[in-house]
Amino acid sequence: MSKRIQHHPEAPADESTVSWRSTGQLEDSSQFRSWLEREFPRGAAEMANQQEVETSRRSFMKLMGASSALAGFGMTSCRRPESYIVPYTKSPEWVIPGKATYYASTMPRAAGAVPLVVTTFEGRPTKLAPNTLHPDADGTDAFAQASILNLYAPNRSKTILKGKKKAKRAELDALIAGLAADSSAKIGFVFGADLSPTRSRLVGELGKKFSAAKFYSYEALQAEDIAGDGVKLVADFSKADRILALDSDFTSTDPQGPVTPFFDRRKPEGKGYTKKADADGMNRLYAVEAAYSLTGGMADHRLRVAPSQVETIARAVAAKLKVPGASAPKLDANHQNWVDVLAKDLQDHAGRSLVIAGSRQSKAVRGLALAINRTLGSLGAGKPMLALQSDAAVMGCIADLKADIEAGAIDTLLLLTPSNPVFDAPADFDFGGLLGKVKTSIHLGERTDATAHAATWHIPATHYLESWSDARSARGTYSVVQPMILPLYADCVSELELLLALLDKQGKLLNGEGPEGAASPAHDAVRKTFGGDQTAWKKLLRDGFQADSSFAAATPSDMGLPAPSDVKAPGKDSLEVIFATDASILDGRYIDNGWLQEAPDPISKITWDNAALIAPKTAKALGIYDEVLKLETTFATVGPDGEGQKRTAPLIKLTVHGKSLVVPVMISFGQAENTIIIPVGYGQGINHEDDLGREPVNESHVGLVGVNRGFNVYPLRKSETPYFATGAKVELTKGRYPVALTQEHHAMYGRALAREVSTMPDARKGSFDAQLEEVSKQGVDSHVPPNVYLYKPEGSSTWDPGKDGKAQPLINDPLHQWGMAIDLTSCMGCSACTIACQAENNIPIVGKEQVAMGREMHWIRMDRYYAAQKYARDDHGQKIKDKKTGDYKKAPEWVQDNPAMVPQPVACVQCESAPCETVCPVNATVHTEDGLNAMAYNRCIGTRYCANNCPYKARRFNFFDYNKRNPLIKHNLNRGPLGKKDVGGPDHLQKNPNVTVRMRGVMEKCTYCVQRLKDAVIRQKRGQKQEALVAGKASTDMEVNTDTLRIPVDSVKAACQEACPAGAISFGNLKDGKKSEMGRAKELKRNYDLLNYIGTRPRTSYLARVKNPNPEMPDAKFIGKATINMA
Amino acid sequence: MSSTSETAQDNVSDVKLPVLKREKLVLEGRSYHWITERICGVLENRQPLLWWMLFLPSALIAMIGVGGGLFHLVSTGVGVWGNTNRVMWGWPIVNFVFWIGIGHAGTLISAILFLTRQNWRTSINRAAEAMTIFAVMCAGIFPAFHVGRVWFAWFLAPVPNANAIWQNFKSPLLWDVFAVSTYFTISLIFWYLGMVPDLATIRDRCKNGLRKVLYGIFSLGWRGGNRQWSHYEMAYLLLAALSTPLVLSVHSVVSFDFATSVVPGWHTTIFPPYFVAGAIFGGFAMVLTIMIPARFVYGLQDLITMKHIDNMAKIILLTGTIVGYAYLMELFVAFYSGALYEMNAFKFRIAGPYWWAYAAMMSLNVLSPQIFWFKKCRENLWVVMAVAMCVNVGMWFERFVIIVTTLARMWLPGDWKTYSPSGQDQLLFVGTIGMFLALFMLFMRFLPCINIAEVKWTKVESDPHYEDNESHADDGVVVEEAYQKELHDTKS
Amino acid sequence: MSTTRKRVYGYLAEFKSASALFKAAEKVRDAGVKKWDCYSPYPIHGLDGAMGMKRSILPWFVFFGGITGTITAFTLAYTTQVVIYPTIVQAKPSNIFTVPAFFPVMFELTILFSGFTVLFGLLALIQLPRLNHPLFASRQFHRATDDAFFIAIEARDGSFDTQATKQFLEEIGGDNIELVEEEDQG
Amino acid sequence: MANIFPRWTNLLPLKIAVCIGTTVAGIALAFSYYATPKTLRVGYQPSQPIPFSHKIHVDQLGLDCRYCHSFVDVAGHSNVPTGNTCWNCHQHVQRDSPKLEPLHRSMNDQHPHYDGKPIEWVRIHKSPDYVYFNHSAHVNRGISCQSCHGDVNQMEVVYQAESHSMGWCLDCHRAPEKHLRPLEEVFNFDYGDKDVARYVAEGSAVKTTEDLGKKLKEQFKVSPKTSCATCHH
Repeated sequence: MSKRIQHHPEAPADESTVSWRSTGQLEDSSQFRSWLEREFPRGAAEMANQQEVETSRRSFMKLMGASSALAGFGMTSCRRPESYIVPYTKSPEWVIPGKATYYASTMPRAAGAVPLVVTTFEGRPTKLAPNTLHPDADGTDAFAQASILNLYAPNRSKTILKGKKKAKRAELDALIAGLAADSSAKIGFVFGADLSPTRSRLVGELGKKFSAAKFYSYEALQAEDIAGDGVKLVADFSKADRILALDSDFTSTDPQGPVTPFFDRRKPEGKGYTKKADADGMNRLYAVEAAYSLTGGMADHRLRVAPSQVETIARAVAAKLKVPGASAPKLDANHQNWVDVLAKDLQDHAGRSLVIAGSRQSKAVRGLALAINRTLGSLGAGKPMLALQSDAAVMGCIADLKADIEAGAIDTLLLLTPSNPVFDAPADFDFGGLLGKVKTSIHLGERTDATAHAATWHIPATHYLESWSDARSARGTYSVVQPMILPLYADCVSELELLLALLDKQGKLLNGEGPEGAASPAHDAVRKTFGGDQTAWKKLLRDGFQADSSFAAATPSDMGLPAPSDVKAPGKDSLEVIFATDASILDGRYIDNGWLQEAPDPISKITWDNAALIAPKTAKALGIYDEVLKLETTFATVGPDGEGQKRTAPLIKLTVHGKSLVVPVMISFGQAENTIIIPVGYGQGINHEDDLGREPVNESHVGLVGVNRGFNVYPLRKSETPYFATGAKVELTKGRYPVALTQEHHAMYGRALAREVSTMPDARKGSFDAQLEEVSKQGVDSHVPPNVYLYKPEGSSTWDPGKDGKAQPLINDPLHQWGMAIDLTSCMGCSACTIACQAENNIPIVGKEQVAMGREMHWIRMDRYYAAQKYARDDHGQKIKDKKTGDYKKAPEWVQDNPAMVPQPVACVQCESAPCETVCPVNATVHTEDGLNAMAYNRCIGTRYCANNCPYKARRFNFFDYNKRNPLIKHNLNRGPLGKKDVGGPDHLQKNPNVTVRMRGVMEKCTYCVQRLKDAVIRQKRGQKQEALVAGKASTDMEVNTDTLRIPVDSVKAACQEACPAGAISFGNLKDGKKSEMGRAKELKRNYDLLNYIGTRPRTSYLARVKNPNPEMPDAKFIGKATINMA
Repeated sequence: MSSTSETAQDNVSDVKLPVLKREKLVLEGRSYHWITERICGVLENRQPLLWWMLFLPSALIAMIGVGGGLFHLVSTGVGVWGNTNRVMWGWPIVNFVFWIGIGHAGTLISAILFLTRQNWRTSINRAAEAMTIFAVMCAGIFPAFHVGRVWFAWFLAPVPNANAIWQNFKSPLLWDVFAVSTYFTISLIFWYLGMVPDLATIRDRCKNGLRKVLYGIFSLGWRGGNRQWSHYEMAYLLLAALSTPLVLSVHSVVSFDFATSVVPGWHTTIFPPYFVAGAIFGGFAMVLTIMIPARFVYGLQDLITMKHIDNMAKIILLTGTIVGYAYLMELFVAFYSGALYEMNAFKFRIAGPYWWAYAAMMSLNVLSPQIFWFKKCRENLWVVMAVAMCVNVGMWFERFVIIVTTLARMWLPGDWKTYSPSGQDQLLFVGTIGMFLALFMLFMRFLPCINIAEVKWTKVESDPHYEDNESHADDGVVVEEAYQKELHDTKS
Repeated sequence: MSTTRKRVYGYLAEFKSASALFKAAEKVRDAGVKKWDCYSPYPIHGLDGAMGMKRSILPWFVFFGGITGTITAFTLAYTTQVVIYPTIVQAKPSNIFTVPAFFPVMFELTILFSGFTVLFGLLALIQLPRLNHPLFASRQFHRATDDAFFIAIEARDGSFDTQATKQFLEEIGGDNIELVEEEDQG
Repeated sequence: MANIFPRWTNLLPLKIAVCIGTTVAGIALAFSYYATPKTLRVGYQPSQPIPFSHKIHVDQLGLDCRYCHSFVDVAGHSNVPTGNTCWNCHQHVQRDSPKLEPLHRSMNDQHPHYDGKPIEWVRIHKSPDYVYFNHSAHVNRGISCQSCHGDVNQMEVVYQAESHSMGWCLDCHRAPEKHLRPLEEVFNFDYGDKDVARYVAEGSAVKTTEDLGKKLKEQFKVSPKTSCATCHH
């Protein structure tokens, strides 16, 4: 666990502790005021005036521990306006003004809860980090990082609605009391797919109390269980040497178990870079998929097939491995070859090889995968695939719900699922209509989405950071969800509170805080579920989880192999469509989350929208483009869709199952021919400002972030095959749709930027070791002379001699010299770092138009390159010249069409010899003594010269006042002072108080989370005094040495590093040398500096990506070659 | 010294040396008074309708474009322009370099031609200097308002402050601040000092009280005594001597903004001379663009003669060829460097997303002036005017190519993104053109557009020994005079 | 204007051309007159010699002005960059080796200071601005900025004599000889 | 022709130049004196809702700074005492003093005007939002409260004693020895040369606080930074 959370209070949360209490600025709404009053019944901070509540970064201080509010410009002093310091009246325990407190909590999720450490300032949660103590600790992906923004979302549901109209609390109380009183009520509950032991317990009690109660579980993108009731199949990647992913994006959108061990096994030097580089320790990933996923990008061998053909491949593998009952299908020679080699590799590593089927794949495929694992002996405890018995209550599915409603078995339906069934249930369920058949439907949710509108009642739900609950992580570890803050809005109710109200004799609904400051009833319920003594409970609250509480092993039921379903391969006139989980908004539930919307899709790089993706050749065949679009053009010309703000995508009319949808289409490389992939969840609400001028519809379902975003794909889905459709037709329409991409060019253009090597010997470059040796000499670096510095970085011995008479280094802090290494071997390009950075550093969102222009503010730009192998090579690795035509012989088409995907996160690399610094006329960006390229926002006048001179283009300019002017209102930014101001909104409560909120006209960029570094260094300095106190000596007798002042090795983490589920980022003090993970990483041969050629001497270096191909595979000699032949 | 003094020496030493044919700079043997009348007439007579037709719209455009544009910019943010995180400098800096380039011909004509005794400068130097001043004013708007927080632009001035922080003297941009402001100041002094005797001439012709007072104040009480002329001539010489390296330095420093960076396509040693040549090139084109119409409107054909135009056309040809050489040399250096980034930068310039800008630059700047190899073309004012316009546009494209195409395709393909200007960009540029024209119109209206005193001085009879040599009339002069007259007659 | 007295400023004589002026000037110089001047619409080269004037000392002023500029710039840059607040910028040291980076500013300030010295030095040497001058009261002097050449011999000159000077001017070829009087406001 | 300008105008340009020169110089001088934090901030002494006297509490009663500003050595922020800190004593001591009326309103629920609202102290020392100042980093390394806040122990009413401008910060960051003290003396407002002897061996050359500061600078390895990110991030 990181050092940052070492200051856990010993007993952070007593039942009635007030340490999560917080205040914040107030949004000028009555709900917010009432929250404030409840939070501070005998008022602590009184909010005086809105002016000071603007986004000033330390406004929290002004409001709390020593809060001040600008009370008008009273002339009591003619020198400056008077401002006030307003302390608490009664100081809450554990709150030290200006100091962060860290709590363990958990984010409940269907695929397993995410253990978290929450940073709070005066009780105001601002940042989430993974709880690394947790056995299922897995980093935090973009969704987890961004979920904190949901808490402060301006359009969060705040009031109880009855029939879409605001209702009084008393009416709701009466409704609940009525329900609770009638134990024969025909009542149905629809839960999400996440697991909560307390909820399971309450469900049992509810079943007892309400004899006619029925329980269902629903999430839009949910896999059916195949291994028996409550039996979960969880992968343990630490045990897997060979992995076959059958259309499974297990590293990001389709989690199948903690994924960090997978990435640890990707590193040839092992986790923490402790060993010598060795290919044997690496796992090998085979992926079979239609369109590129992040997992496919990580794969050593990737086979492009249409989704319907995945089953055929799986069956072929099963047959080859002699899985009982499996018969070999007919495959073309190429595929058969691929399968044969693969099967042999799996067989060779039997017991250590793992087959994973995507949860969106059919039962048949998943059954096949299970059978293969069983045959390989990979199933069971200590094996790569675990079967675990969860304690989830058995519940019905949505089809059962439909049947029950139609049978009249349900009068009252409680919709507690985080999904939005009216919007996202398969079209043939007609869930909206179904809901109309129920007398009373009660929706509990954080958003007033389609379901909230369709239900007779809507209750605003608390965020998980506001409520008591518990959850199970991927392998079932019991984890506690504790509130960091009272609900921001008085009417918010948590799921457990609602269930408890129904169980209450009087049906009394208690939410937020109990009477006289008692804890919420949900707390008592969780406490009861947990049992145990007070010590164990306190330990649970401190650690966030209970050790050794994971699920017991189970035996999955053997359902046998299903009969082969023979689906024909798709063709030009019958395309296959994949309805995919969206990397930004999941199933649509995050549509109102600005950070996620602005984070580019990791594959297509589109922001704020969804688009259909299609392979270049298919696109030509369908007449969408006149030619096959090239990955790389000779002159880097603008493509047919335009570039930047002029970029538009052609609109196609996609017809599936007799329904059609007009949707923009974009080229995606490495996609199977005749397939279309469309992310779901968009198009929830359209208003009159839509780019296409679509009819306004469901405007009120979404907020400013979510309105006019993308195209709704859900109506095309059918319940039988909710994730795929075959026989789709495409027609090109005349229209075009503006799309905002963060990256327009996808090839490296002969520049060895994101470098790759292969564990397999290369014909030209030699063995794995030889290739590693050559990493820093790839590309232009192979023949540049060494850099000669006119100015010696170590200074001059004549003019700056040290005591020893030798030249002193310019960057001269003897204690700390910060550095970072980014390992491309494990980086998959998921954008979690980008969002973690956004949360930590108060980075604003800028809206679609600004992103399209190229003004996004993300400090970490996730570049994603495709590298296609164009030419065939002979045994010496040389291109083969055709004697007749004089052209070089091309690689086979199936190799050319399946390029490698290499991500490369680029933020400021803190060049020691930084070109940006010298050009700043006002000294606003200079180097610090500890090796950071500092950026003084308040000195910056905005000449933007630094950004021009930055080779990495890592600098971002505040072209507008993005923090104060809402960029999402059309044209608002251009209206300047006349535009709508966006200050004092609840989202500003999320701001990190230790980072300046930048105004317009200044440059900003990554500084390695300098606020964290300073905090760590200052905290370390305090130790001096503590030592003196402990020793009982006079401070003047104490010796202060390097160890006193240097922070412990690897004790401070940058936000991006902390979040990274892949452990791709290591950061630390170069002075720690090999003791630090970063120091070890920098020692590796595959460590190289990006654009070393310019001589900037960056502090962030990259570790080349190592691919581990199977030499017997037909494409093996094209793997890991993204940059190796560049010169 | 004028040609006549040379012939005088020939006469004295009694050696017959071949005498270069020199044309008279003032045709038709116009008298001193005629010169005074004609030049002062420009500002004393009622302005022709054309003046109003040019001035009013220009002033309006300037007010909307510069006034309105800047108001919106400052109140709202630099985002109203098209600049992006990829192309941080777009049109504004293109326009800045464009205008500052134009601002070079004035001082160059004045200073360098003065030092090299090119007496033909006298009839164009005043207008060219005015052009310099106005162009630098237009240019200054861009970098000044280009900064994100213009209200903190004073951070650029090295004044002691409570923050105890200073500027970065290693920044080319700071050099630029010093260079451009020095250039503006010195050009203003040069222009004004040169105008003092002429202002006195106008003062002495004024009837109207207020005009007389104003011209009286600005002419500082100039009397034209030789004890003044003597110091004045020395001062003018000194200023010319100071301005010459200054002129070369300013555009060199502007080019340092690019050349000292690490950007491929910018980081080249050829930039300073290439920029200076380009500036002279563009500057002369702008002088021609303005003087050719002015000469017709105000009947100054005898003062701004075909000889002047011919000379300027030749300079355009020369500098255009130098610039063309620089373009080709850039390509060669990029190719010869073997550096991928460098080669790609130029490859993408030529045929990449902005190939049209490169094509425009090449054809307008390099090819179009080649027509001046032909004397016929140098003599045809329509052709000269057309080429001058081409060069004006071409030089704008040159800056566009250097700045925009480079930034849109820099080091990492992942950040490549093209740029397009916003309406505000275009408005402000048009506004500065309006401002430039409006200021120039005001200059024509209120200030002597030709250096009266110096033009008088170029007349052969202005030489104190003229009468001594009357017997030795220079044949060449006569022949040329006849030729010029013939030429003039056929044209008009 | 009752209090106004008239005082003689001197004689103003017109000459028909630059050559005539030049020759006349030589004669005036040879006559040993000290307080006099030639007026012409443009600078006449060689007239300095004809009038017996020395070369202008303005260049010396400018030299020292320029040196001041150089020193100012160097001091400003060096003290702020090296002495007061050295910063680490692109791994460049802050010491004497930084000085090449100061050259552009040193050059510009040299020129700027020189330019100001030229302007103010010139004004000092020719004693302008002086808006009122007795010669402006002359009825013909306004032509001096147009097309006429004058010599004025001042009354302050020791050799001045109302008759003799006028005669002398006539002898050397002056026309339109005029006695210029200055209004002496008491 | 006649002179259009009267004779007195001949000296006018000179006079104008002198006037303008003097005015500009005067404005510059005035600006550089008055428009600086040294003048604008130092001496700011607003009246507080309760006329709290540091002189009485610190100088006469001998309260430690940390009794009220309890987190100053723990957190970046130096907290102002909460209402109950005052009330701890003043519910017993001087309970009926009319000066304590605001405290009663805030803390005493028996009081007729009790409203439970916090006392609004007028802020005196304010650093801009973009400045990150950490109290604990200073007091734990031997910089006294006194160095930045002046002789608070002598203040009946607190005022700003130092300019708190960036230049002022830098002065100390460049030469910390003038302010460095043994950690035991950080909260001692009477610290002076007389105290030095306690911390050095007898006969040592270290006599003054500055000598001791120099010694401590070496010993504590104090090397304050002057690069931007030290205070601005």
